[in-house]
Amino acid sequence: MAFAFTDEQEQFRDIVARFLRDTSPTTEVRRLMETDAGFDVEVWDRLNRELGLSAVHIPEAFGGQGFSFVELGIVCEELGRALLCAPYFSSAVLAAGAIAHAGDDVRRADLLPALASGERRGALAVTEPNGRWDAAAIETEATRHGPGWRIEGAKSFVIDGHTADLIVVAARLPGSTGEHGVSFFTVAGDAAGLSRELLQTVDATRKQARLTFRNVPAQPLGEPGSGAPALARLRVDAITALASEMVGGAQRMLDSAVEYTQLRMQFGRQIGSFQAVKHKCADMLLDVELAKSAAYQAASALAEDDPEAPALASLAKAAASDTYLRAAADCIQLHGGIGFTWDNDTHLWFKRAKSSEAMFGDAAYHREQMMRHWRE
Amino acid sequence: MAFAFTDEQEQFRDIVARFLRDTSPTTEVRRLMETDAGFDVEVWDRLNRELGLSAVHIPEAFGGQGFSFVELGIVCEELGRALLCAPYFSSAVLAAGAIAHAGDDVRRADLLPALASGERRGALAVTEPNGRWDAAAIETEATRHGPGWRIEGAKSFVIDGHTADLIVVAARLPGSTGEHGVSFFTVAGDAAGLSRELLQTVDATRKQARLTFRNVPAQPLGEPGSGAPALARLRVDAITALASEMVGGAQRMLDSAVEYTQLRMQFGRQIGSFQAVKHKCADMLLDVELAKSAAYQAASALAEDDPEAPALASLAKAAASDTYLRAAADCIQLHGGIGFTWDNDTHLWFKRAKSSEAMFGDAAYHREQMMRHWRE
Amino acid sequence: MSERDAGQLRADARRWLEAHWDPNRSLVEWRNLLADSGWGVPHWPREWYGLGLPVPLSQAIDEEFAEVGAVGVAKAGIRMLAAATLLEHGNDFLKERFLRRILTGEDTWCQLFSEPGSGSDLAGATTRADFDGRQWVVNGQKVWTTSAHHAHYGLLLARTDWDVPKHQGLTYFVLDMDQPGVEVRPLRQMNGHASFNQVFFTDARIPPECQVSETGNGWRVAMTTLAHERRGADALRTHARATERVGRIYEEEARETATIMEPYKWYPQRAGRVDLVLPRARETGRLEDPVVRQEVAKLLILAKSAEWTARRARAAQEQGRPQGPEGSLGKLAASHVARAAARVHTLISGADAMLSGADGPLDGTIAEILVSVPATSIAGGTDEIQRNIIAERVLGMPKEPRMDTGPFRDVPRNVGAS
Amino acid sequence: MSERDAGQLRADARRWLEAHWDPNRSLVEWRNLLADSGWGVPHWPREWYGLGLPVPLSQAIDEEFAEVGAVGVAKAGIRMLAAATLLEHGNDFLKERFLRRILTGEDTWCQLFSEPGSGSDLAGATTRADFDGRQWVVNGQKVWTTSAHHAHYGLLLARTDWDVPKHQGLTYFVLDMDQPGVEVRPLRQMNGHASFNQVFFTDARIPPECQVSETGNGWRVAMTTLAHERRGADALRTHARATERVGRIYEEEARETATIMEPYKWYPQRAGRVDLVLPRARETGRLEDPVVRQEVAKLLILAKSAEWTARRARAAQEQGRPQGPEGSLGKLAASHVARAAARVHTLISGADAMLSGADGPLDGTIAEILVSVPATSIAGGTDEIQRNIIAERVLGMPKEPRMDTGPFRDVPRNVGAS
Repeated sequence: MAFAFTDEQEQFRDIVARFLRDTSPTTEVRRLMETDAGFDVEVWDRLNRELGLSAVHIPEAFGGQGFSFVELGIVCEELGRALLCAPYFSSAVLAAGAIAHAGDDVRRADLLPALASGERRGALAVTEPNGRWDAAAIETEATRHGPGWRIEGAKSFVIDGHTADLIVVAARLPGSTGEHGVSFFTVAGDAAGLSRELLQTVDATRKQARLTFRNVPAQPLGEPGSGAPALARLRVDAITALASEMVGGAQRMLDSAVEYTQLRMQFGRQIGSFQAVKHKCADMLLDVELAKSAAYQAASALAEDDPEAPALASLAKAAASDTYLRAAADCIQLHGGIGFTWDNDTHLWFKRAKSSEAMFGDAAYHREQMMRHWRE
Repeated sequence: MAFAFTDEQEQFRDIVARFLRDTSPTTEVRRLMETDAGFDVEVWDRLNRELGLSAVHIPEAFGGQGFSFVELGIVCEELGRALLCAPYFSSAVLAAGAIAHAGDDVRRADLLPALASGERRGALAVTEPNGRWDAAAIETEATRHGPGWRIEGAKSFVIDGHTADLIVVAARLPGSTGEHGVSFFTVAGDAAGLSRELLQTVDATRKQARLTFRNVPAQPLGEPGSGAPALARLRVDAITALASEMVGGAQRMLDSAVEYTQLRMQFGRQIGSFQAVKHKCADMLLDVELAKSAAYQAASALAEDDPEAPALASLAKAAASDTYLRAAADCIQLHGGIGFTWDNDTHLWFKRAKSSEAMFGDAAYHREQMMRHWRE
Repeated sequence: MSERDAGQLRADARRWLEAHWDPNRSLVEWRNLLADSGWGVPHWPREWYGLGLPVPLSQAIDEEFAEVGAVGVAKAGIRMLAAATLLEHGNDFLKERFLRRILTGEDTWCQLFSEPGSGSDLAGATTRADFDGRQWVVNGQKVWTTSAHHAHYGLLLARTDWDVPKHQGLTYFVLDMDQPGVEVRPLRQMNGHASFNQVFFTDARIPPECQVSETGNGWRVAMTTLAHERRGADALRTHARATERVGRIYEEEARETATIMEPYKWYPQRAGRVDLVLPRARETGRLEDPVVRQEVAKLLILAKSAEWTARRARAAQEQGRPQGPEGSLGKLAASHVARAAARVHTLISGADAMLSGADGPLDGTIAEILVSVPATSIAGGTDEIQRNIIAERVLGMPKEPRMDTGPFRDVPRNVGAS
Repeated sequence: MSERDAGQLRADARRWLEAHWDPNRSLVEWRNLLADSGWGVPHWPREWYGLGLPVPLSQAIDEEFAEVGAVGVAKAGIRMLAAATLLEHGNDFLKERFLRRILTGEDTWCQLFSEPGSGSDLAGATTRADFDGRQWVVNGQKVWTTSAHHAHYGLLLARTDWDVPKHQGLTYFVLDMDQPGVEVRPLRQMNGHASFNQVFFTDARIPPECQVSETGNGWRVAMTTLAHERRGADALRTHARATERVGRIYEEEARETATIMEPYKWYPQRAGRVDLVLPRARETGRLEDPVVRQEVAKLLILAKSAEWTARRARAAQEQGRPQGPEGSLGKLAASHVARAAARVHTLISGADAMLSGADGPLDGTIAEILVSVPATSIAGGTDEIQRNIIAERVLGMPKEPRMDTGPFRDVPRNVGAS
């Protein structure tokens, strides 16, 4: 598959990029990261009303625009470049993805339109304090309770979990182990028995919460206990979208380094004229282009339901993890002392890079995942 | 332990270095590497008669000079720097070491003096075609035969095995497995039933042979079947001495790169004035100094019977493996096209580096060994 | 040109091939037919053996040739760089004299640019050409010359003026290799192969009519040759296949190809043979080791990403987009891939990595990889030069202050380097 | 001086301490005693609060002090750089006015060298000092100034001549920080700490007698200050201990130390906290993963080799050998160690690496490591500058052509950088 964006896709990218230049300058990022909610309601509304970004990849039947994962990847890449503070990843990618993969058409029709319009915001609660992201690690239990269900347990690392209207929870049936007995349930953000606390995170531009469920009423998504395949597919979506976001951030670090080193003078020269600086930037460019290619390949594999998609997604996440952090660290280095100050913007991306590196499994984890696919 | 060489040791190093400058110019290295024997008998005699290098670390009681492993390390480092083609490593380090560690005083007194004087040359045959270097991997068998013993099996990677007068063989008692039942035996180089063939090696400056034993008469070194501890200790000697040799070679690569880049002009400047070149050399220097420190630490730990010696030896071998290859590759790179030609000397060290990297276990293997010591 | 014309053209080509193609003709006879008819190089001008067609259409014709298995004109080696350069910069005399025998493959060419003293710095050439009133007299030395030992002609860049800045004092010539003043010696590499030559000139002669550029304007012409070098490499690849059919002409072509490809037989090893990594890791059982899996994975991520990046660049070009940075990154990526592959092959091979030739893994192929890979980051421009190019041309970063802008006579340079 | 004299000296010191040392004196009272007696800085000249002893002997005296737990003169912070500089370059007026209160700790000092526009390039300072006929008038900005917010005096490097090459137009002053023309603002770092300050000068005043160097000769004096910076750092370390005994003087000293050490409290995290790696890998169980073991091993090999290399350098010096390259490599090695440590801490922590503060591993210490490590390769000279120094001074490689040798006025520089 020789990947190239269509002209329409490139135009779409430009529209998204322009919107973000207007709505997400770093002054805004800095303002919002100091708030608990961590996003601006008005910008969120515009992003959905004007561009319909939350709907981009959702089937038209459920209020979406019915584009492919390639378009979703474009959105994530631009969001990562601009570091927009908004619940897009948590709601449009994770929550909507879980509902699309796990729910039947009734639940989809019931839940997706509101997420597609951005009118409601969803969050995904899979990972628990153990930090793992696989079905076997889930201990939270879902038990029958008359006609409905109740959730009992603790979730952590829930992106925007403290502000979401709707929580999609992965839980297991009592007595089940491993992949068996795990499936998704939906819980109202303000449900009785649900307590949500904001976590202190390295990356203040993306909020995470710890959720505690005490006998919380929930509705099943799909057949209770048989959601492992949906979770597996959702993981592929998640790391592919994250990889796209990460290469967008890495590109921003490269652009920033190239720009600054041509402004900065030392020893009577632009520091960008020193070979050590030029070669570091050249290496960054190679690094970033390779990681981008991997992210694009993974996104188009998903768009085409390529069976290689899980391997390619892990490949893309591993590449993006190493590349983004290196690019951010190099960008700080090329800024010199100023790059280590709070007032310089570089650390905002550095912290996103560091946090994204560990999110949904680090590079070593995904290299191993990839090799499991290609072992034989 | 804050390691520093004494003035006597520094003087000793100078003497060895001067001898090698005279006797092992690269013209000689190139001449000898094309021969099957791979060394010059006369230089070997002088190295022993004039400097007594084979005797350096052998106890005085057995015809040696009774110095410590630190002095042996100095010799190996200088040999590695000069790339001397001689059976020093095989005879003075490996064979003599095996006899010293495995033999009783009678066998020591019987065998060591001739190796110490260089009059006879020994070789060590432990590794078999499987390439492993641990007791459990040994399949060659030693069986009683009247008053004596007989060896049956195949050894490979035997350094200078095709020219040695005396072969020290590791073999196991019939029916034994793992570490148990393994010990050393000595075999005459010209023994009946022993066939020796020279192997084609990446590094032509150090010859290796495949040895096949068909019912070959042998004399035991120490109690037959209980040589595992001696083998374990010998491995520590071997990798420590090899690490010393490797850092010597790495230093030579750095010196060569620094020298050439100041002679070579491109774009109207010495290429050594380009930051890319300077920084690569600075990184090489750091790399080499760190690896040297590790090698010195390991050698002095052995000299002091420090229980940490095995861990430090593995650390030093791992450091030297990465550093030597990197230094040799960088030296080729800094020479540009000329560095890839046969007539340029750099490849002689590059091939030694590549071969040493794989010898007695690579960097990953020794990092794991090191961590086994430090795990708890 | 429209679809219809393309269809028409394919039809004409098919008709012509039906009429003339015969695998039992001699290679030269057939190629002379191609030259006369214009079907051999349809994108060349009508007056010079072509049909003046746009390149895309000429590809359609190549497909028709492939369809019936018809052999094309001689494409491989330096000869196509010579042809492209002469077509663009040569006068009619030069075109008349050389182009046809380039197409028939009767003449082999070599490129005489690099010198011992000027590798990265091509424009620093010190091989001199002096006009003695009747002809040019050449003295000096070139190096890294592929096929020089059997080449009939050489594309020579020589210094004709020492009192102007270095780029302005060079002149571009065609040199007859078959003369007493030219000595060719093989240049052996660290991997034992001798795929290149050194070429020594001692009062070698060039008649005035074999001067290609105006005096002092050789650098511009050399740029044309270098620009075509990449495409040349591609031609080489496509040329490599299509050699297993029967007929006299195929045998002759196979012999020609074998000669041309000979110097390149270690190039796959130079690139690291990533294709061998997984099979080797499986056969040796090393793939069971999670640490080995990590290293294999790092290599595959690098190699696949590099491949995708190259495809992305091509795809974008095919869509008529301005070439992005991806293009110029390929060579630098290849160095990383090759180095990483050598590392992983060593890790997988264990002690066997010490063995070469018949004793070595895969009959010495692994050893050849290990001692060939260092060339990747040097040949055709070192990684350092590539990084300069990427930083300056792709990222638009400022150039370094230059020390070599004055008259070449005064520029510090290597004395008797080799 | 012989063993005997050393013994005699130790005896004298002990006798003097028996007579005068009393933990219930005030810190300043005691230190004035030390200054009057010369026992506080015995290696200083007799006429300036010392005994004119060679450094080794003064160390013997330090040991006697440690023996009885006697507090020494104020050593930590920039003040010792000030003292060393004034002793070497100051006139008697300056020594008379400042040295005693440096020793007693009554005055705190800061160093006003770095500027927003000149970080790597210290000599490119653009803070100006102009003589108005009566005093020097200072305008401009300094940055990365530790303790400026509570310093009484600053060591100032300012440009007094713009028409000569940059190193020749600087003058070295002592500046009174307590005046309207000096504004100090904290400078917050990406890890949230604010250990440095920015210092703004608006017509700040310096009386002529506070000029330390001759006009235009400030760079030479600054070199002295910088040369003492390493030793200063050592003093800091040794000073850190010896603060857990009872008595008024210890409490006062503890308070003094706390103030001085405050800006440095994140420095251990900046260095990567290699000490935490093995314990963390064990507690989390990650040490069971062979891939994690490889990464931990790589880090430990690097860290231990760097430590041994530093020891080797010191040992060689103690043997009176010329300092080898090992010394200058320490800082570059520290950058590699810190980066590798951050990588391994991330690998070990898994998802927890995303959490900070009370929610983060080790109560936020791991997070602080991850966001502090980037400073290691920048602070006190970037890795790039270190590599230049190593290549030029240790390996003796040629310098790059310089663009800033002309009159400073004409040297391209940052305009209004900050």
